[in-house]
Amino acid sequence: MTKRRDAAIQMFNVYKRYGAKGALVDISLAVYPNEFVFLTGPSGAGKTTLLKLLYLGEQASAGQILVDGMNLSRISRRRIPYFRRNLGIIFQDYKLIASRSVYYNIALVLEAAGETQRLIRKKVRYMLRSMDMEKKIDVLPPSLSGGEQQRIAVARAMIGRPKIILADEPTGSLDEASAGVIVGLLKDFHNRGGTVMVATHDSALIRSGSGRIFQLERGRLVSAA
Amino acid sequence: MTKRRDAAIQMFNVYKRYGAKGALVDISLAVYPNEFVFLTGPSGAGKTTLLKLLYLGEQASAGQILVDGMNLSRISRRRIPYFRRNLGIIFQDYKLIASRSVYYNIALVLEAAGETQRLIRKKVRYMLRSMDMEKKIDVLPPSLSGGEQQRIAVARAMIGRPKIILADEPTGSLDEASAGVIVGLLKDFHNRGGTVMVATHDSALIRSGSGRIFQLERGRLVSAA
Amino acid sequence: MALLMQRTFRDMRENRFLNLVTIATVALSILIVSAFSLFVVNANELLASWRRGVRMLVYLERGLSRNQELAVKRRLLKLPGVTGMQYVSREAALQQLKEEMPGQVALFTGLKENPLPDTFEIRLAPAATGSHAVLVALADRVAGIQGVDDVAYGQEWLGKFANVVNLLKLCGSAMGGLFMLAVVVIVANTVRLTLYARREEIEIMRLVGATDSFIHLPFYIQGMVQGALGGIAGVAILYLAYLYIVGGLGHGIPGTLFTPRFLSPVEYSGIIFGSVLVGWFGCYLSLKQLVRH
Amino acid sequence: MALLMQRTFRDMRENRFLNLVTIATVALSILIVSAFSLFVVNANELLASWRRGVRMLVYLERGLSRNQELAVKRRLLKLPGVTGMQYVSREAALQQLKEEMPGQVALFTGLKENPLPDTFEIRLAPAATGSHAVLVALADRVAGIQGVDDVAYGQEWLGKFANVVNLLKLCGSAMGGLFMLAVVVIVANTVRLTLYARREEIEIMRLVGATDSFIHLPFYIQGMVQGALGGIAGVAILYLAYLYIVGGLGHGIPGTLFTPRFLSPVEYSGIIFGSVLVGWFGCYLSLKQLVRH
Ligand SMILES: Nc1ncnc2c1ncn2[C@@H]1O[C@H](COP(=O)(O)OP(=O)(O)OP(=O)(O)O)[C@@H](O)[C@H]1O
Ligand SMILES: Nc1ncnc2c1ncn2[C@@H]1O[C@H](COP(=O)(O)OP(=O)(O)OP(=O)(O)O)[C@@H](O)[C@H]1O
Ligand SMILES: [Mg+2]
Ligand SMILES: [Mg+2]
Repeated sequence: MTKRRDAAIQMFNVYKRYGAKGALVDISLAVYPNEFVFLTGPSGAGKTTLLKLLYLGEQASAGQILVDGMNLSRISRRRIPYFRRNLGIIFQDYKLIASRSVYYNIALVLEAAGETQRLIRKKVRYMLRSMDMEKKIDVLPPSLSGGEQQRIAVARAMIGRPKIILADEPTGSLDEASAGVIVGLLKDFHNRGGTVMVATHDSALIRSGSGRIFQLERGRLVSAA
Repeated sequence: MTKRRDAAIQMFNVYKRYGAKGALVDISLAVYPNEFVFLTGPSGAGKTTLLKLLYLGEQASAGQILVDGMNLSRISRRRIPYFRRNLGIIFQDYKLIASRSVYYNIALVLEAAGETQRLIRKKVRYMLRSMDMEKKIDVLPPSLSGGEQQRIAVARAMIGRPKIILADEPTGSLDEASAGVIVGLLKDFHNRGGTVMVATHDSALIRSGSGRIFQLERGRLVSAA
Repeated sequence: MALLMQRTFRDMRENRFLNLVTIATVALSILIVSAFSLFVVNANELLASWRRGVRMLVYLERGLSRNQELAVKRRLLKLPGVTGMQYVSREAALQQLKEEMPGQVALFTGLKENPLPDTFEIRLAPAATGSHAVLVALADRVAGIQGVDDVAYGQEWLGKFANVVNLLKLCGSAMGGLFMLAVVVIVANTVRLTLYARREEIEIMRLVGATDSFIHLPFYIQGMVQGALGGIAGVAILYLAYLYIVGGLGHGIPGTLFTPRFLSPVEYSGIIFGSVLVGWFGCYLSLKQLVRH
Repeated sequence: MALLMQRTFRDMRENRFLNLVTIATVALSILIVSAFSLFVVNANELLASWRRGVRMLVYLERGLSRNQELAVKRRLLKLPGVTGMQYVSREAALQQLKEEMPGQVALFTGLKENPLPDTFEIRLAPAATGSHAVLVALADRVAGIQGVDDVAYGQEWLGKFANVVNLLKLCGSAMGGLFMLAVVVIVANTVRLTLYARREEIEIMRLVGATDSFIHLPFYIQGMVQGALGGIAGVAILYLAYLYIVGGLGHGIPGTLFTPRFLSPVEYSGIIFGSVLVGWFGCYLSLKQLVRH
């Protein structure tokens, strides 16, 4: 799992089709370890689809993808969970488990990775405190405000100390101050050596960073600055 | 239903508590017919909660609310559906029916109001075309991108020709161009005499309008410009 | 109305999985109840056919005059439980015996005198054959009539075990009731789970201004259609199983003239109708519960 | 392991509604199956107790010598289905008759000569009483033995209706099997619906790096706990119903010495164990299906 090649994420002539329609067309790109890059483009351009391919939420229709040194078209079903533990994913629609407490939603990642209850409790507390969400620890997600849910989603993505964070619109429901906190956390992660890919159309967010920007338009990569 | 008083929306010393915690504290405000107002404030301030009280998604813990001339604490259960047909609501989490096509999700409003199939088909087509979403008419919402889902939510809110639109973060998942289309549609609605209340922390959106701004902070109204 | 049907079927198509699961559950539940009903119905018929065979033979004393015989007959007809009777003279009885045992004609021709008595064969009301005690009491009263020599009744065992048979019937009905109840709750539970899986959808419809009846009607119709389809499927499966078993039997159960019958149209229509009702009722309970929340 | 249990029970607590519905469905399904088993078990015992009462009486010719009697005995014992026999001399038989009919002593004392024959009373293996044809064939062979005058067998009706009884038993087993199958599918369906209601949750767990076994184990344990609780509840309800009915009966069914028994510990443990298996199996099917999608 650690036979790292040059790039953290690499796509070679990747296509993704839904029925006849091409959601992604001939995408080739490389993101290097410890980069902080943005993926942008109008609504429906294919940002979420691209991220889905990276975490194997979907299979590419054609092309090769390498993530963290693994060739995703060759990975066995059994290895997928272990592969995903190297990723921290912030989903556009949060994907919180509605019937489970905030605590459980975050702890889940660590439980699945087999950590001890004691350690899990400590880490989850610490993470929630850093986001000013400690009071909500026992609440069910549907009772949270949109922004609060988004922060829980971010907390869950970061708690497992992944190598790569894939963030889909991580500040869409947040006011500037809360967004600032999230951006700060992502930058911390980046400073500690992590690789970050943020899909967003929030130009303020993009301006706040300094990384490369991949621009998608109707499924095609139109510029990679 | 048409014994309109002065205000389209009026709140008198309204409180909303969840358990011991006050999500809204002593809110009094008035929005007049054909106004376009913004409700803003940081994440968790109570914007969504305030809108919920207006469409009777929740009952206020104390205080009086008048919407479209109806006293919400006195309305009978049976009348609620008819009351809601005067409102167009854009939910922060879209609330689309995942197992039903885009067409049905929008048509639902008109079917519930008893319009004929012919008319419904025409109206839905027209609305989708105006949002550049006509190709997605038979798709299920989970196959839509975040921004596409949001546009369907907006379409559903507008299709019934309501008197008042309550929009919760209606452009959160949209790039500037698509957001512009939505803002344009809301302004059209306003120009045709409708009342609009938009909850958002998107400062660009607020700057694009010219209406009054209600600012919430931890459940309290801190400024009504 | 057309719109309502259209909405219902669109809905069923779009929630195919939930609908199929529900229909399968209803079908199996109905299969259980109707299989048991079929069993009980046939067991009852079999018993009834045996019971109809219970006749009481009243042997008369020798040398009664015509008048005396008439007196016996009158008194017999007055007894409770006696629905009819037939006079069999000793000559006729002997003749019948000869016909029944053609091999032994020699035996009878050697007889100096006809050894058989004149006989009344009485037919009994079902009530009189339902319990051993009743049958015995009746026989005693018959034996007490002047001019009656002896009393015999065929298939005495049936009378003797009438109590057991009655108990089994009681158990059968109790179990039938139990099964029915269980099946109602099972189907209601299934409907409830499918509505639970769709509670968000219901909430959304409410939020966009749909009235309760607009929301609920398609569910009710769906519940009833599921009940009907499940009921028909259940009865059809039972019918196939019935054909298979009866086909294996050939003509009737060996040793009897009895062929198990299938449920009559009234009976299976009743079951299917019950199934429709249960589908409706499951919906009713679940929607009521959802509304409360 | 402890963590797994903790996860499972937290999970059950947080999805109380789904769990209760499942347990209720399992309980009612088990109630159906176990009620039917109880019915069949007791009907069988009742039949067996009647069958044990079937004895064949072999009337010997008059004036056989001791040796001739022994020869008859040896030949009888060689017949298939004969498990034992008892000699009843004509004197003993007369004595017994006198004791059984104390009112008619005068009748017997007037006899010049003992009219009864010497008798062998044969006990039969259950196989020999199971079908009418077998019984008749046996009686024929017995009657053909030299020195045997006549053959009689009590409760002839049981032999006569053995075919019917066998058919009813066959139907009972077929229905039992049918019910079992139906119940397995019903429970599997219910589990499937609860998993369907939670498919998003399962998908999310997968996306954050949980292995299949991490996700599935709590469901399996839950399925088995639901099976166990449902099974215990079902059997308990049946036991209460049994107590109620037997309490109403007093001592035994009137007319017989037979008291219906409850399922033996082995039987009901088997049913509960089966219920646990069904819970597991329902999970297995549903999870397999979910994974495929
Ligand atoms: N499962 C699917 N089936 C069919 N079409 C899909 C599916 N998922 C996405 N699409 C289509 O592919 C296109 C790209 O979608 P994607 O979600 O990647 O857009 P996006 O760039 O994330 O947009 P947004 O900013 O609105 O979230 C859209 O037109 C969408 O409708
Ligand atoms: N059903 C509920 N039960 C308990 N607490 C709730 C419930 N709904 C909202 N809250 C709490 O009330 C507060 C206000 O929530 P609300 O959703 O109104 O915030 P908001 O202003 O819309 O925030 P955002 O911009 O993040 O959407 C939050 O702290 C939230 O956790
Ligand atoms: Mg997206
Ligand atoms: Mg909100």
